[in-house]
Amino acid sequence: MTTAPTSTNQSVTLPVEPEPGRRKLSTAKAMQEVISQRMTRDESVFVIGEDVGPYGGIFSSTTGLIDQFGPERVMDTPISETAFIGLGIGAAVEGMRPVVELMFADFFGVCMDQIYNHMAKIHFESGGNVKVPMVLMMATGGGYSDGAQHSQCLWGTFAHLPGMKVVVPSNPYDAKGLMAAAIDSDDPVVFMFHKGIMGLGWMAKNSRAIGAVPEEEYVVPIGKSRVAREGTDVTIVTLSLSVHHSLDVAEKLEADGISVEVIDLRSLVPLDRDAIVRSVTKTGRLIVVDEDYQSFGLSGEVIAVVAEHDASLLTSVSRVCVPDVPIPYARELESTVLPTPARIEAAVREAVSR
Amino acid sequence: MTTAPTSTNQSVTLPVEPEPGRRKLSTAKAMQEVISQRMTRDESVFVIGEDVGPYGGIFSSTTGLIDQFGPERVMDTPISETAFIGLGIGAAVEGMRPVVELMFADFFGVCMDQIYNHMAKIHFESGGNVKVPMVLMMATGGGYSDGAQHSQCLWGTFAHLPGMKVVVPSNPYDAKGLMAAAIDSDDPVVFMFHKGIMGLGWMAKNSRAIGAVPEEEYVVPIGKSRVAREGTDVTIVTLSLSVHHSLDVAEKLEADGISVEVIDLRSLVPLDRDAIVRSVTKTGRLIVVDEDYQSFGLSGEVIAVVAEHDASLLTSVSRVCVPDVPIPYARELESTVLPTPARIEAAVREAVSR
Amino acid sequence: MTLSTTPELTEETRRSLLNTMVLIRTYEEAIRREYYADKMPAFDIGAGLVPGEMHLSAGQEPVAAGICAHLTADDALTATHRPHHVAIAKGVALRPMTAEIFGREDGFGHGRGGHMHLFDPSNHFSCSGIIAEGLPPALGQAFAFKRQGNNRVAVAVTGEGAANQGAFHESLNLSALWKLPVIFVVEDNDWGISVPRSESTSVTSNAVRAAAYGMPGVRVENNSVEAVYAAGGEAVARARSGGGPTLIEVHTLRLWGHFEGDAEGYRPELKSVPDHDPIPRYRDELLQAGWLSTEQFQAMQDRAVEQVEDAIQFAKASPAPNPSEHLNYVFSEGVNS
Amino acid sequence: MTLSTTPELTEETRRSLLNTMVLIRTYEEAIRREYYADKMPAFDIGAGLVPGEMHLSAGQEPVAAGICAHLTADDALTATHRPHHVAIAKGVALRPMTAEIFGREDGFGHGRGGHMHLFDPSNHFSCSGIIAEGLPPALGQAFAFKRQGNNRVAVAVTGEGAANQGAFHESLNLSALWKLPVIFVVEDNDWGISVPRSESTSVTSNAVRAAAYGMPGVRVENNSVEAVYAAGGEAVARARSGGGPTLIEVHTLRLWGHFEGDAEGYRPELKSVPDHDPIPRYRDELLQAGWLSTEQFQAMQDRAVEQVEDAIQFAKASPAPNPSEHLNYVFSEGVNS
Ligand SMILES: Cc1ncc(C[n+]2csc(CCOP(=O)(O)OP(=O)(O)O)c2C)c(N)n1
Ligand SMILES: Cc1ncc(C[n+]2csc(CCOP(=O)(O)OP(=O)(O)O)c2C)c(N)n1
Ligand SMILES: [Mg+2]
Ligand SMILES: [Mg+2]
Repeated sequence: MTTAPTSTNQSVTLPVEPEPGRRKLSTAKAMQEVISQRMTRDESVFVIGEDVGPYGGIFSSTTGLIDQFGPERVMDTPISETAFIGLGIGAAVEGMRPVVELMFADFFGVCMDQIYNHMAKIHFESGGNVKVPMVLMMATGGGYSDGAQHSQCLWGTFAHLPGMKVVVPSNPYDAKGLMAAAIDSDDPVVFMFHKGIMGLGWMAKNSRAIGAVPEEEYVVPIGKSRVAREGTDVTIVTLSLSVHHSLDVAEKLEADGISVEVIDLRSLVPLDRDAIVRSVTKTGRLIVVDEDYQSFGLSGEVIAVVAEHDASLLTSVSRVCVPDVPIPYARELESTVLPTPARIEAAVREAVSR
Repeated sequence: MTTAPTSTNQSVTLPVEPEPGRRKLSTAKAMQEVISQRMTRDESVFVIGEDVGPYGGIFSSTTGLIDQFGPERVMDTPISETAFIGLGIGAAVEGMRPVVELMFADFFGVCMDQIYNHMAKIHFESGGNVKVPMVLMMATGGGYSDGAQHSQCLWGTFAHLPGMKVVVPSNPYDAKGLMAAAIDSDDPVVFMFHKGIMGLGWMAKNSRAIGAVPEEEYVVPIGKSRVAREGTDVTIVTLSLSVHHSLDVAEKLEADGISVEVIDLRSLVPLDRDAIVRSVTKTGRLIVVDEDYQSFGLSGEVIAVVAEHDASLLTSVSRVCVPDVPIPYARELESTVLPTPARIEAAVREAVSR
Repeated sequence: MTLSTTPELTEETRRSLLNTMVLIRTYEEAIRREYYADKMPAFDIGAGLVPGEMHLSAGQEPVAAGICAHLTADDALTATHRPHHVAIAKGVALRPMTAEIFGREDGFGHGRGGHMHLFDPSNHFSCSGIIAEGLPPALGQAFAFKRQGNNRVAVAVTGEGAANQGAFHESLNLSALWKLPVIFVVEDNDWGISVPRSESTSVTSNAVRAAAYGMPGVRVENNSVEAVYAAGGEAVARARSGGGPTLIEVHTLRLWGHFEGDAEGYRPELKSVPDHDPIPRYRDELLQAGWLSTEQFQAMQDRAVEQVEDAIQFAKASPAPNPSEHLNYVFSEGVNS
Repeated sequence: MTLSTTPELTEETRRSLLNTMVLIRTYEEAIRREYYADKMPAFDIGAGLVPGEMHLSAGQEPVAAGICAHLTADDALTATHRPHHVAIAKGVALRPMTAEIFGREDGFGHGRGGHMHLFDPSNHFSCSGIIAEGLPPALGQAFAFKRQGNNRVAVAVTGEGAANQGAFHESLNLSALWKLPVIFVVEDNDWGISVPRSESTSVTSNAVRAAAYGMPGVRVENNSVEAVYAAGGEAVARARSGGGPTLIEVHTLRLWGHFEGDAEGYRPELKSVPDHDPIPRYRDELLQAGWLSTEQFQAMQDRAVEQVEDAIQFAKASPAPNPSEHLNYVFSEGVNS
């Protein structure tokens, strides 16, 4: 518990969002790099999960770490998510800074009690006396026919339950800076990376999954969204892979004289409510694009935030989400339920036509 | 699977929402009665869970059933929620109609995979060829200092994930009729009863937790909300115990000339979107009262539903929910975070003052 | 290496076991071919006629053949992310199964399920991609059978990696306690993706874990189809006669990668793996003993190819699901949310 | 019934074990008194100075005393919904613990936690109300200790009902695999709420389940504090010296209801339960053997009452948490959502 910190973290403060520079990395490489940098600097950081060792993470989040830090600090676990996430919690309580991987967000159902009743509540129940500085990272999202149990986003599920920050980067730069902030955080952070933004060689990816990343360490503060593109006609509030789809659509529609602003939320908890309101105040039109299930989740919350501020900003509002149906396997069906560029484009055209 | 139904259900169709009559029951007794009636009529119905046998359910949902039907059809289970909920799924797949109790909704984290990846998805993944006619009932809610792990509502968590109906009765009449509909349903139904509406002798309760219930069987269709009280100035959209608090407030404010309409949702999935819009169209003011956590849940969804229909109906909108904090133990703190009558009243007064 | 053959087996049974294994292998090879056909040269998991993850079972045929030989279509079986071998051995029809793997309308799930979600109600066959979570539903099927008073059984198949999951423990305890007619089959192929058994499991045999539930446990070594057959026969007979559950662990072999596309950098002995292929081994044994002729084997193979290619043709000819029906099948009455 | 006393125990150790048990019982009786004080005549679970569920540990003192005698404040312990006895034996301060149970500002959690959520960082003590889910965090504490290269250990306490939960299995496997310095203590009080052990557990002793993980397992019969002490000493020594985890099951006794207010209609032998109370039994044994005088016992009791009543006074005098601070402590920096 808090009396026994083993952290050797020498950090003072890291630069906040420096210029990206010219070096390009995939999101996966950016994550590996920052975890490696933190592990170098802080003995209390370690990595556990299924296939995070020699395999390097099914989605390459940990490639190379075991070679650098050895099997004492990068450990493959049995398929026992409850046990090893709980192990992370206990180690964090004793002052370590675990980075624990849950391979797919879809697997939360076998270990959610440790996550939401323990990791997320111990700090509160202890009246602030016990901290759980832990990162729980996991892959999310579909689009490659992995079926109903391996394609879900589910960030709304985590964000609904209090006590954990929920971070969802969309690109390599943010992934590196947000992971640094997550490891530094004294609170538990759920770090959800979409497979489609990792820049994997074996999966179709958006070109923005590879981008400029500074070599030095820096942080992107958790809770601050980013204006991924400025625009004046419509605000798209979105996150993760859908940011890229939205930017693609925005670029395309520029030719038609439609100016789209794209807000990349970067985290659900904390939610940057001010930025949402600010943008919609400017454009007067809101579209929420979310690869999670539509109802009882992020999209409703974003709309409610604006409604509570000023409902007159919502004369044009719509959602492009997964329509409350499990993710189907067949490509023809899956692409119908996902928030594809085609659906986003249609929503924007519809919005500006009103 | 569907080829081997063992159901001996002789039902033709049950009456829909008959007159309540004069016989009064607690919600717990109404639930016991309808489960007993269905078990009598249909050999394929059985009850399993922790302490559902001689104890009769920690919140009296199954009292007396083991005496009537014996330990072959009413079975206590080990503390193995994943195993026994999965057992229910497999039995349902083979044509039985299990009523499975998860003692507290708060325990979903140890068994959510069976619930959301199996119970809720098998029908879809099988292209409609395999049905899972199962009821998963569970206690929800706080207000008696049971702390952060035993006081949660969590219906937003279930409702966000596709494939299960989510039913939340507020009173004995509805509990009986909705449970009949749930057992009859060919789809999985999550049946969430608030401890405070059960009419338990050992817990403070709202007087409406005991009410008129017909002795004969009937159904309350799943997916249809109820106007619990008509009014013209403000719409409160709510459910479960908060319906009673809202009605108490409405009665009180009548004296001040404030007319409050109270919509009892009765289910989250399906959500009666039309009724929400209809009422807000009439009153022009919306308050969502929800004992679940505020963000990324029911309250946002209700507001979004109205915004998508006509945002000009939302000039007065607010939420009375649990403010994204775990439920605290101390009474002084818990009553501050719960949607108490005092908070509801304040919200109504604020709404009509605008 | 010789197999421990079971003396009382008839030649016919032996050929039938081999035949099942050959059919499975033929199937997996064909799926593999189709899977890669339109993903090369740059492998893209989401591309091609068969997209998504693909977990094939080559090398594990003895488990499927040996266990399922004792089952009828009325018995239930739940499988894992690696389901084809047990599906085929259980008698699941190749055409709708293959159409589902191709994501077509004539598939078991009208393309909703895919390779990890095959549901054949007429065979009481199902599978799930979540580790060890296929076990609990098998308990419920067994429970229903027991209540029906017939002698049907349920088999739950899982990997050795999965035996460290909580659902495994809960399922074994509950089934033993309630004396449910279940057979738990653990396929120990030494690996859970890249994690060797020694780094996942604190004991060398999962059979010893049966004692923690007071149920019989047996470990079958050497990937021997006849030894699996023997152990399966005993366990199924026990379950049918009301004797409750049994745990069978089979030391088997994952001949290929965890999923297709797996470079297997973590498996140093990879090169020697094919030497342990159970099919040529068993074939040679039967040939040598005179229980099988080369002609018979050739006929088996021909028939397998015919069946498999027919199924693949069927799948390819089946239409894609209609995108406008993307909201179907969430609930039985059609409402969604 | 005689206890198997351990010859090498000093008189002092014996008295110290008894003393711990007496302190615990005194505490539980006082909490019970306070709990009911303002809930009668019509019992209302949410009313009174101590609201909510209340799981008391009377009868299970031998487990707490025998195990914790081997621990220091640097060792960790995770407890369950029934945490007071182990908290007290572990050395947790009564004042902030009691204030927390009363929901006061000076409680360990400033009133946020309550009786099932007591966190004492200086003693590395914690508890949780979710069955078996206290085990995994203990693994992490042990992991941290191991990494620190010291010889601290972690103890995870749980009930026999909890031993059927998946988290139990996963935790035992992982700790055995990684040779973590953990001691798993199963308190078998024959009941999980109203469900008798025979209806929850497929084996008669959880100690046999240790074999499923290749770890030593021992069952202590007869609720004997000295036998617990002996088993605990061995297990703690093993863990401290790098020998890995141990499973200890103690057959103990739930003297009262599952929670206060439990009418226990399901427990037919209820009337004979008090006859098995371990405290008078052990007291008489020590008196008879001349290891304890009546005066010494009286002094123990007096001191216990004094400590306990002091804690209760402290709790009652502590202010209620300030309702305006209801959003505090969600995150360390104060933001909530
Ligand atoms: C709960 C859960 N955790 C992790 C995974 C990811 N996963 C899929 S297969 C697999 C390995 C399974 O190993 P084993 O049980 O031995 O089966 P095998 O693949 O060897 O047949 C893992 C970890 C999953 N599907 N579900
Ligand atoms: C996951 C979960 N399921 C069910 C419960 C409800 N519950 C609380 S205590 C208890 C019985 C526990 O029995 P046991 O482990 O033997 O401990 P004991 O109460 O006898 O000390 C149950 C079922 C819970 N808290 N958590
Ligand atoms: Mg394996
Ligand atoms: Mg017990």
